[in-house]
Amino acid sequence: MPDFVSLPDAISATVRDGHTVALEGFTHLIPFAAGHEIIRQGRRDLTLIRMTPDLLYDQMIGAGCARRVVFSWGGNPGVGSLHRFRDAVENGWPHPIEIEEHSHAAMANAWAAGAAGLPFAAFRGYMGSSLPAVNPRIASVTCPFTGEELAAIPAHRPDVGIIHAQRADRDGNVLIEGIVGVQKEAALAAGMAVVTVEEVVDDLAAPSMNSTVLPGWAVDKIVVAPGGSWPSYTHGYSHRDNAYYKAWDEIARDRDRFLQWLAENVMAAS
Amino acid sequence: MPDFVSLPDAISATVRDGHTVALEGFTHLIPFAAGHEIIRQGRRDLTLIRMTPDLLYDQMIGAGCARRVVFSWGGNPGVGSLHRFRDAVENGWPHPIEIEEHSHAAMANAWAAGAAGLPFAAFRGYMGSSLPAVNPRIASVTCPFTGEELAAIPAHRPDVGIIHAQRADRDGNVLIEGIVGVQKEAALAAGMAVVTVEEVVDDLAAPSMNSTVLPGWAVDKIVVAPGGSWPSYTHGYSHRDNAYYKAWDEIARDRDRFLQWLAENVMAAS
Amino acid sequence: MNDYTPTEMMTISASRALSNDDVCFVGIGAPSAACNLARLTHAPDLTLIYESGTVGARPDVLPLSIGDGELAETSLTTVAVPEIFQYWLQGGRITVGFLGGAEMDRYGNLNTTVIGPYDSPRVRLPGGGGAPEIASSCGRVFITMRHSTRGMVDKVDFVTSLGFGPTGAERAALGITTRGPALVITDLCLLEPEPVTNELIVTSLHPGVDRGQVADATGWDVRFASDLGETEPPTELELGTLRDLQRRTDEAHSEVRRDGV
Amino acid sequence: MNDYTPTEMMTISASRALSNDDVCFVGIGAPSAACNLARLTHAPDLTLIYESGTVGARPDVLPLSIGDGELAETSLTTVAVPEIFQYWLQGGRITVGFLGGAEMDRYGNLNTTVIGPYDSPRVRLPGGGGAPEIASSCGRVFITMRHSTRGMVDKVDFVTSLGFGPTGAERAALGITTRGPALVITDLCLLEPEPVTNELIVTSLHPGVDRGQVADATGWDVRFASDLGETEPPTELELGTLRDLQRRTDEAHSEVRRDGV
Repeated sequence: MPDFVSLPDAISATVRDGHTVALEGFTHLIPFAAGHEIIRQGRRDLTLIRMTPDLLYDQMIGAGCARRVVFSWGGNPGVGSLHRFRDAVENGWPHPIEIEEHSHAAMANAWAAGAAGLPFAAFRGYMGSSLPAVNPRIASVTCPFTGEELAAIPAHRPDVGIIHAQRADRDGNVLIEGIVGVQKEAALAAGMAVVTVEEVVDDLAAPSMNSTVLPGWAVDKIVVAPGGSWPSYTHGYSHRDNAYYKAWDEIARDRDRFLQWLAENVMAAS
Repeated sequence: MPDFVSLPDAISATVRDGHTVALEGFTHLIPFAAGHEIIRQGRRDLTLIRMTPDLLYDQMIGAGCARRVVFSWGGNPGVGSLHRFRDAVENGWPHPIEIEEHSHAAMANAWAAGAAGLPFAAFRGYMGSSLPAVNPRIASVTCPFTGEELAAIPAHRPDVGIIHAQRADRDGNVLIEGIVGVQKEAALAAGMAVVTVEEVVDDLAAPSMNSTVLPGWAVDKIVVAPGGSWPSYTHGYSHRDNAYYKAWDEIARDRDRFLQWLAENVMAAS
Repeated sequence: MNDYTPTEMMTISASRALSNDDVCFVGIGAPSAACNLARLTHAPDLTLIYESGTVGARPDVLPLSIGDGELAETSLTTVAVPEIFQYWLQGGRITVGFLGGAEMDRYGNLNTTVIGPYDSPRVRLPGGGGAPEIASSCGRVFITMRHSTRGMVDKVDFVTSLGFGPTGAERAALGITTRGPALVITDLCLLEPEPVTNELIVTSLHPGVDRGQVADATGWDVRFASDLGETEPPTELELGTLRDLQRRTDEAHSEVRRDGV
Repeated sequence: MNDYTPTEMMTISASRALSNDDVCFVGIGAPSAACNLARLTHAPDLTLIYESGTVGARPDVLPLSIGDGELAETSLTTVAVPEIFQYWLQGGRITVGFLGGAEMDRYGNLNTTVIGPYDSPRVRLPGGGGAPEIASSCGRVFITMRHSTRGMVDKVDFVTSLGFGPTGAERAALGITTRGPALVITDLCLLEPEPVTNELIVTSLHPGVDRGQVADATGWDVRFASDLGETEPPTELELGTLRDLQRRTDEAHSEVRRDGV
């Protein structure tokens, strides 16, 4: 059974400088509150894994948490660039970062392989793309039956996997609904799984026998963090704050404006 | 959109002598009615894939449909042997059959690989087992990153995949609930997918956004066959007929008694 | 009816290329508008799959991201992201994939990764996302791009997703059996691959556009089909439906909704 | 209390080996009874996973098959079978796997495949099912078997699932880091691997059983631990709970239920 703890306690007990950390959530259920807590605790030199870095990693990169980013699509969905991410890659501000760049298919397969305890994932991908030439962690394997050459990438096995979900019951079982993304995989592939939830309930009230449920014994920390996915959303609890996503473009374009935003909205919050 | 047809028409349009055919269903949702129709139509030389051959393949093997059986556990669950299967393997009655024997993990991975359009599946398995020595379709691949050697088997890609499900809507979308087994994989891995259902409804009434639904455009034939999984069961519609499973042991032990059962219960039925 | 924008013409042209039986892997922006316009006009049964896992989405407004709640709510089912890429895209079940890019060359190779050298880029673009495998696994690829010399270039700085390859021959040489870029839809014209060479040539000019405009906006010496056609202008139904969709979308996205926060 | 059968003693001994924190991969028959007995007595939070995909099953009666509806209805969730083998078993999340077999040797290697040569077997057994990977992926393996020279053999005809290997050293040589057969529970006694050699030796005799009985029923020259113990007889709670469970099970399975057929 997981520990039910506060957000500061969950992060301080699990995330260390130099760790590989994944805060997943595919547009839906992005654990913003947990990411902001990592910023507040001043973590450094993190390897950050996420398919779509999104605003959350833009903020964490801008705040100086990241040494390396493993990703497949680094934009502000429907809006444009991630300016802090670009500033780090293009200009090394606030410090240079390494990137390990994949495709979505590769990342999704790496998550599934990580959850499955495999060292690598094989898939039909990257054909004719320049990405294998710039990413040494893209290799190949040959099918022993057909001779077909397939792409291979290492499984994701972060030290800590952090996700947001609808709710947990008192045994720490977690329900994930709607766009489930790679959340289950990120939790299972990680050494420690931290889940922030909208609420803790007596009865999980899963709508189906086949609902996506993480058993409590597969989770390390549960944090009650209502609205913890904002400005992303939690299906059944909140809507995506599209205006925030659009407004972010202006805030993130300018270093000073970003730093002011960070001070007022992350560091001064709790 | 799939064709809505009768069971005889669905089978005669898809299953040919010499085909590789999978009738899947993990204890739950075993498509007995469809298998009996294959027996009635007198199909021969089939390669039959199923994780757990169960009574259905015992009946099809005894009736002479099978040339080869690909499987991982050939027993009568909770009861004992599959006597027709054993008689074919041990004594070549009604004719000798080939077997290709795997573990459950291998079969499940081969189904997932087939659904994913991959030529093979890699997994950590068969360690120290004698099975690779007797099955040439068990090979190995080496992880390009860690050097670990993993087991590899060919993906399942049957000509025809047949499953039973709760219901379809009028567009041919199919709902599968409860123990979903490898049904979705078997349908997606197959060249042609045939689904027998308890009923066709106006509204699929899936209990969750994330319910297991096969889109109509991924299905070739839909057959209304209420009770089509009996003596297996259909969650929400029928219960497993455990007494039938127990009674089968006596029927299948004796060739004459089996032939009489076949004549009366399969050939004379429709 | 001539009161429409080049972008509207582009979206409407793209929508026309989709048929009722297509299963379409949809990106954000122009492709999403085109796919939903097709669904709301001539292809009501068109299946839309978003890489977020939503299968058979029928959104009433266009999503801002590929993972908006609207998509899950209106879908036949929503599956995990590994499944979308394994069973549905790699499984070969998608007939049309829509792509775009910051740069495209005459063989439909697309760059969405970097402008300049990879290790010290002048512009760091978002990256590949689903594109590298959409490019090889979908039956056909449709590309939508604004027509400019900045985007339509002689040589892409980086091949994020393969078209026909740097010389037009590499796709076949890699053993890829899907067709690749079958149609490029810009705000000026349509381009299609020339048989044998696979070079994209202009096959239809949008109304009011002339060859010179297209040539000026293309970074290579673009060629025109011998039977060059003119794109049908938008019908009243197409334009009305698209504008209704955009209006509903703008209204929905301008609301600040923080329920439960 | 001495009115109990050897099978009851075996099931109860197996149940005692499970703790509240275990996550147990359950087969049918004796393991299922033992696991559910543990859950109903000293280990209420014991997690049962059946290979049919049911995670956290809490059946009121014992299933006849590993895919009975009772399991899905009482489970925390039911996942697809590929996921059970990929994420849960291979993912290393199972602490205890229960196995049995037609034959077992002194190193816990199990045969559930064939008696006689593979290509022309005297007896064709059901085969491996989940066992080959349960044997290597679970933290520990518990084996339940009826004690007889037919089953406890000097050499198995076929290694379906690995114990410690033919000489006791092969498990480690293969680089397998899970413990393997940690306990064998028969109707006569308990056996555990001897340190270093990994040979299964008798560590506890069930009440009323003597060394001679065990030696006579074992197909190899079985050895006994220097600190050989005696198994605690069943408590009233254990025996009562097990018999209630069996009675409910027998009643449920004797009903012919054909609703909806």
